[in-house]
Amino acid sequence: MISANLSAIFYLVSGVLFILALRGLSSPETSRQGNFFGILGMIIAVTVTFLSVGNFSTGLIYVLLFILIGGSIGAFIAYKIPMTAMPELVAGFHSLVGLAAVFVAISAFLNPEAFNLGSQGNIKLGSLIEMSIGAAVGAITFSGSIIAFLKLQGIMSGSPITFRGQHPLNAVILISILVLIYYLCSTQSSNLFWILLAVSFLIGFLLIIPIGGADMPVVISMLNSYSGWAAAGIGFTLENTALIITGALVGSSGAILSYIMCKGMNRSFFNVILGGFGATNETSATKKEQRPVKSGNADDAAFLMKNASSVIIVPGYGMAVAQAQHALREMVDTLKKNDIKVSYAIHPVAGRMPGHMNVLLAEANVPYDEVFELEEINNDFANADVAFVIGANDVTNPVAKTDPQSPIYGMPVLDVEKCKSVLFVKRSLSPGYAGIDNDLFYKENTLMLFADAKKMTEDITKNL
Amino acid sequence: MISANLSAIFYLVSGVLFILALRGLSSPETSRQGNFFGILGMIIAVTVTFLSVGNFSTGLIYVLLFILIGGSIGAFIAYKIPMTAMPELVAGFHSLVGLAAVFVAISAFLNPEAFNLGSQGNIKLGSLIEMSIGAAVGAITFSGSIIAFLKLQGIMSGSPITFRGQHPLNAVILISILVLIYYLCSTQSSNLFWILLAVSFLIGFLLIIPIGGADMPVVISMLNSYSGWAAAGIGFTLENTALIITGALVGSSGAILSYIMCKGMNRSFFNVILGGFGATNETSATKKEQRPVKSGNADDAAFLMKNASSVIIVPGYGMAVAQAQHALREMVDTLKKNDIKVSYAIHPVAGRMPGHMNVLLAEANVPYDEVFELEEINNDFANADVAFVIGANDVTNPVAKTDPQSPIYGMPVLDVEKCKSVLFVKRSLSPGYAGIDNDLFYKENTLMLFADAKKMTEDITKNL
Amino acid sequence: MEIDPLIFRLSIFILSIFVGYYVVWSVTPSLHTPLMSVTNAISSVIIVGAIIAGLSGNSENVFNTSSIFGFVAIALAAINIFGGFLVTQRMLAMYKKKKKGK
Amino acid sequence: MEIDPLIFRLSIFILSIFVGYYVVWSVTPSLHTPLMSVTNAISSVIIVGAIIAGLSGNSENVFNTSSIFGFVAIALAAINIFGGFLVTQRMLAMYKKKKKGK
Ligand SMILES: NC(=O)c1ccc[n+]([C@@H]2O[C@H](COP(=O)([O-])OP(=O)(O)OC[C@H]3O[C@@H](n4cnc5c(N)ncnc54)[C@H](OP(=O)(O)O)[C@@H]3O)[C@@H](O)[C@H]2O)c1
Ligand SMILES: NC(=O)c1ccc[n+]([C@@H]2O[C@H](COP(=O)([O-])OP(=O)(O)OC[C@H]3O[C@@H](n4cnc5c(N)ncnc54)[C@H](OP(=O)(O)O)[C@@H]3O)[C@@H](O)[C@H]2O)c1
Repeated sequence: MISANLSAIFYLVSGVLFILALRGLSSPETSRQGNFFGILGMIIAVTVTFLSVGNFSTGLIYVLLFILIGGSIGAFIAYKIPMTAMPELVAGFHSLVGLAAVFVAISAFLNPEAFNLGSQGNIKLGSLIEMSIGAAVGAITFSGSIIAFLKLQGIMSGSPITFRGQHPLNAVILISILVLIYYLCSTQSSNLFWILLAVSFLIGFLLIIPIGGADMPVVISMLNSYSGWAAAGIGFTLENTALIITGALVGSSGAILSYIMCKGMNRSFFNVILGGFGATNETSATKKEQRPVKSGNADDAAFLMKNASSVIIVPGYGMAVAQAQHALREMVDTLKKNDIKVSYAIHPVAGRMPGHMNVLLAEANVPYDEVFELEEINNDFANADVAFVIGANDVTNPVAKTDPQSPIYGMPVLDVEKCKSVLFVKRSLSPGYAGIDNDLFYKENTLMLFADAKKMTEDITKNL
Repeated sequence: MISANLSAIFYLVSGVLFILALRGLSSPETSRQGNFFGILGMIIAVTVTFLSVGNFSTGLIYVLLFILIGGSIGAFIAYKIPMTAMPELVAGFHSLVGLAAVFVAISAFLNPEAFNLGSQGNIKLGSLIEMSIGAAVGAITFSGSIIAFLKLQGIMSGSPITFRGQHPLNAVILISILVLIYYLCSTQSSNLFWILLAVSFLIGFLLIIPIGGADMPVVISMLNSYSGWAAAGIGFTLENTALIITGALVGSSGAILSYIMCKGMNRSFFNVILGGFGATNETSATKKEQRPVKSGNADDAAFLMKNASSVIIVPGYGMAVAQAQHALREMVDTLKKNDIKVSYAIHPVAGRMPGHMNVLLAEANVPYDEVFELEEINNDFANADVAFVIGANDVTNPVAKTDPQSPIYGMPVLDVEKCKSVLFVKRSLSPGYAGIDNDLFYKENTLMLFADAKKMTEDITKNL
Repeated sequence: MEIDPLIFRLSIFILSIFVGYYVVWSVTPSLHTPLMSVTNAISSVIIVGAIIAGLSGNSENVFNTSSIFGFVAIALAAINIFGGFLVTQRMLAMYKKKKKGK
Repeated sequence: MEIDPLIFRLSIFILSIFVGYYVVWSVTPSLHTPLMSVTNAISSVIIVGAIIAGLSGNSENVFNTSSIFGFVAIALAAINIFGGFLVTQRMLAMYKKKKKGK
C-alpha cells in the first residue's frame, strides 16, 4: 500500500499524460505518440489504484478477470468495426461510460466506508451531493447515448418522436431531479437514490427521442461533454486528481465539438436540443418543381475529367453511405497518372460527425496533405476545371449564401459552382440532411451522375 | 479577518483573472478588457491580503502610504515614457520585481512567524528551500535587469564585456550558490543567507555583461521568465495560489518570447546567453569591398512612389531610433490620397523587442488591419511596385536564404528584392544588428536614400 | 489556517477546464473523430472508482452488493478503455503523409 | 490519508504552466510588447507577500527590520503594478482599426 501523497502525485502524472494525449492530436504526426501517452496515463492510474487500496485479497483476481473480459470485448469491437460505423461506436461507448459512472456511484452509496466517505446512511454531505449529481448525469448519458446509438444504427427510426406537452414534461422531470437530489441529501434515504436513478434514465431517454437521427452527432458530443462532467463529479467524490482533470478535459472537448458542429450548420445549440429538426422540413422538400437537369453517365464524366488540368473532390455523407472511399482513391490515382492535379475539399460538417470524411479518406490511404479544409481551398474552385461532388449536397448549396429564409442561411459552403463544370454523384434529386433543394442541380455547368457513389466511381475509373 | 478558505478562493479568482488578462491579448479588440481583468485581479489579491492579515494597526497606514508612493512613481513613469523607450522600461521594471522578491524573502527569513513558516532559526525546511531559491532567482533578476537597463539606455556601453576564464568563473559561482543553499537549509544561519544574496547579485551582473547590447531583448525576456519562477517560488512559500498561477504564467510567457526571438534570429538560446555576439562580427563588417551603389534623394523617391500602384513599407530598428513613425504615417496618408495601396510588413524580430514596430505604428495611429506579419505579406512583394525599407536592414537581407556560412542563415526574411524597386532609408552603408553586409544595397533595382529616417520621410512627403 | 482540500480540487478543476479549452481548440479538424474516441477512452479512467469498489470486499466475502456493481463497472470501463484506445490507434495509423518516393 | 497541500500546489503550478503555454502562444505577435509589460505588472502580485511583511509589526512597534523590508518591497511592487498596467493601457489604447468613415 502506497501513501496518499505518492498516489496523489501519480494521479497528477496520469492527468498530465491525458493532457498530452489530446495535445498530440494537434497534428497527425504527433497523434500516435499522443495516444501512447494516453495509454500510459491509464496504466499508471490503474496501477496506482491497486497499490493504494493495497487489499490484495481474492478480489484482485476478479478485478483482473473483469478487466480481461471487458478488455477483450473492447479490443474485439475496435478491430472489427468498419470506419463508416464510427458515429454509432462513439455513441455506444458513451453509454458505457455513463453506466460505469452510475455503477461506481451506486457502489459508493452502498459502501461509503470503502471510499472513505463516511458510513452508510451517514455519508458526508459534500460527497453525497457530488455523488448524486455524478449518478444523475451518468444515467442521462447512458440512456441518451443508447437512443443515439439505436437511431444511428437504424434500429430505431431516425425521425424525431414528438408529442404534445413534451417540453413541459421534460422541464417538470428535470426540476423533480433537483428536488430528489435535495431530499436525498437531507434524508440519506436509499429509496430516493434509486428513484433518482430511475428518473434520470427516463429523462435521458425523453430528451433524445425528439431529436432527429441526423442531429445525433451534436447529441453525441453533448453527451460526451456530460460524461466528462459526470466523471469530474465522481472525481470530487473520490478526491481523485486524475478524474477531475480528465473530466474537465472531456467536458470541454464535447462542448467545443458540439459548438463547432452547430456553427458549421449555422444553427443554435438550443435549436438542435429542442428537437424536431428534419420533421418540419419534409414539406418544403416535397413541393419542389420539376425543373430540367442535365444528367450523364460514367463515360461523360470520365471525358470531362480526362480533359481537365485540375480536379477538386468534394466528398459528403453519401460517400460514407456507399463506402466509396477506396474506389474514389483509385479513381484519383488514375487521374494523377494522367497528370491531373487533384485535391480534396472537406467542409467542416461534411458527413455526419466532425472529421468524418478525413477518417474515411485516411482509411483509403489518401495522404492528408492532399486534403484541405474549407478556408484553405475555397478560393481554388475558381481556377479548377472540375468539381467532383461525391455524395455531398448541403455543404455545396449556394442557397446558404443567397436566401436569408433558408434554414442553412449563413452556413459557410464550398463554392463548387465557380468551377468550369460540376459533377454531382448521387442517386436521385432528393435533398440531403437539411431537407432543402439544391439549385446547383439545375445549373448550366452541372452534370448529374445518378448512381450509387461507389459504383459510379468504379465505372468512371474504367472509362478513364 | 476572513477565513483561510475564503481567501484561498479569492486568490484563485485573481489567478483566473490574470489568465484572462493574458487571454485578452489574443486580439487588439479584447486586449483592453483583458487589461481590466488584470487590474481587477490585482485589486482582489491586495484586498484579500489585507482582510486575511486582519491586523489593522498603524501598520496599515504605512502600507497604504507606500503603495501610494510607489503607485505615483509608477503612474508618472507610465505617462511620461516615450514609446520608443519600451525596452528600457521593461528592463527597469523587471529589476524592481526581482528586488521586491528579494525583500519579501528577507522579511520572511527575518520574521517567519508573520508568514506562518515556523520561528527564526527554525524555519520549516520546505519553506526555507523555496524561500532561498526565490531570493536567489530574484537577486539574479535584479542585477541582470539593471545591467540590461543600463546597456539599453546607453549609460553603459552596449559592447560585450568579455575576459578570459569568464565562463568557468560563472560556473563556479553558480555551483557555489547551490552549495550555499544546501548549507543554509541545514544550518539556518542568517550569515549564509546574506552571502547567498550577495553572490546571487554578483552572478546576475556577471552573466549579463558579456552579452551585447543588442541581445538585451532576449535577456529581458529570459529575466522576465526568471522573475515569474521567482514569484512562483515565493508563492509556494506563502502558500498563495494567486502567486503560483501568476508565476507560472509569467514564467511561460518570458520563456516563449525568448524562444520566439531566438527562432526569429535563427540563433540558439545558448548562443545568445553565452554572449560575445556583436564583438566577433565586427571584423567581417570592416572587410566589405567598395561596390557601387545607386543613391538618390527625396525627390527621386517621391517620383517613384507617385507612379506606383502599390507600396509596401518595411520598418525596422532605424525607424525607432529616428522616431520616424509619425512622419511615416503622414507620408502614407499622402500616398493613399493619391490612390496608392499601402501596407506595412512587420518581420517578427524587426526592431529590438517583440512587437516593437507594432507599438510604434499604433502610436502613430496606423490602423492595425493595414499591418501584416511576415507570412501574411511575403508573397505580395512580387506584385508590389515599391518596397520602402525604413531603418530596417537584417530583416531584408537575402544572405539568410543563400549563404549557409552567414550567421543569419535560415532566418526567415522579407523578400523585398522581388518588388520592382526597393528604397532603403538609412544613414550610411553600415550594417545592422547582425553586423553583416547587405547585398541588396548594390542591386540594380535598389535606390539608397542616405539620411535620418524622420528627416527623409518628411522630405518625401513634401515632394509628393 | 488549514485550507480545505476541496478548494484545491476546485482550483485544479478550473485550471483543467482552461487547459481543456486550449488543447481541444488546437486539435486539427481532420482529427476530430479520433478526438471523440480518445476522450471516450480517457473518460473511462472512472475505472479507478470501480476498482476501489471491486476490492472493497474481504477475502472471505469477495462479492457483496457494492463490489458486484464495482465489478460490472470495471468490465464496462475496460470495454471503453481498450476499445477506445485501440480504435483511435487504428484510425491514427491511417493518417499518412504523401510518400516521398511518388 | 490526508494529502499534503504541497501536492495540490504542485498540481496547480503544473496546470498553470500548461495554461500559460497556450495562452501566451495565442497572443497575437503585434501585441508582444504589451504582453511584456502586462506580465511585468501581474508578476508584482508578489506585493501580497510584502503586505504581510509590512503588517507584521504591532501597534507600538510598526517598524522592525522585517517590516521595513516589507514596506520597501511594497513601494517597489506598487511602482510596477501602477506603471505596468498603465503603460499597457496606454499602448493598447493606440491599437485601432481603420475608421469605417475613411
Ligand atoms: N459532420 C457533422 O459533424 C454533422 C453533424 C450534424 C449534422 N451534419 C449535417 O450533415 C450534412 C452534411 O452534408 P453533406 O453534404 O455531407 O451530406 P448531405 O447534405 O446530407 O447529402 C448527402 C447526399 O448523399 C447522397 N447519397 C446518400 N447515399 C448515397 C449513395 N449510396 N451514393 C451516392 N449518393 C448518396 C444523398 O442523395 P441521394 O439520396 O439522392 O443519393 C444526399 O443528398 C449537413 O447538412 C450538416 O449540417 C453534419
Ligand atoms: N525584435 C526583436 O525582438 C529583436 C530582439 C533581438 C535582436 N533583434 C535583431 O535586431 C535586428 C532587427 O532588424 P532590423 O532590420 O529591424 O534592424 P537592423 O538590421 O539592426 O538595422 C537597422 C538599420 O537602421 C539604420 N538606422 C539606425 N538609425 C537610423 C536613423 N536614425 N535613421 C535611419 N536609419 C537608421 C541603421 O543603418 P545606418 O546606421 O546606416 O543608419 C541600421 O542598418 C535583427 O537582426 C534581429 O535579429 C531583434
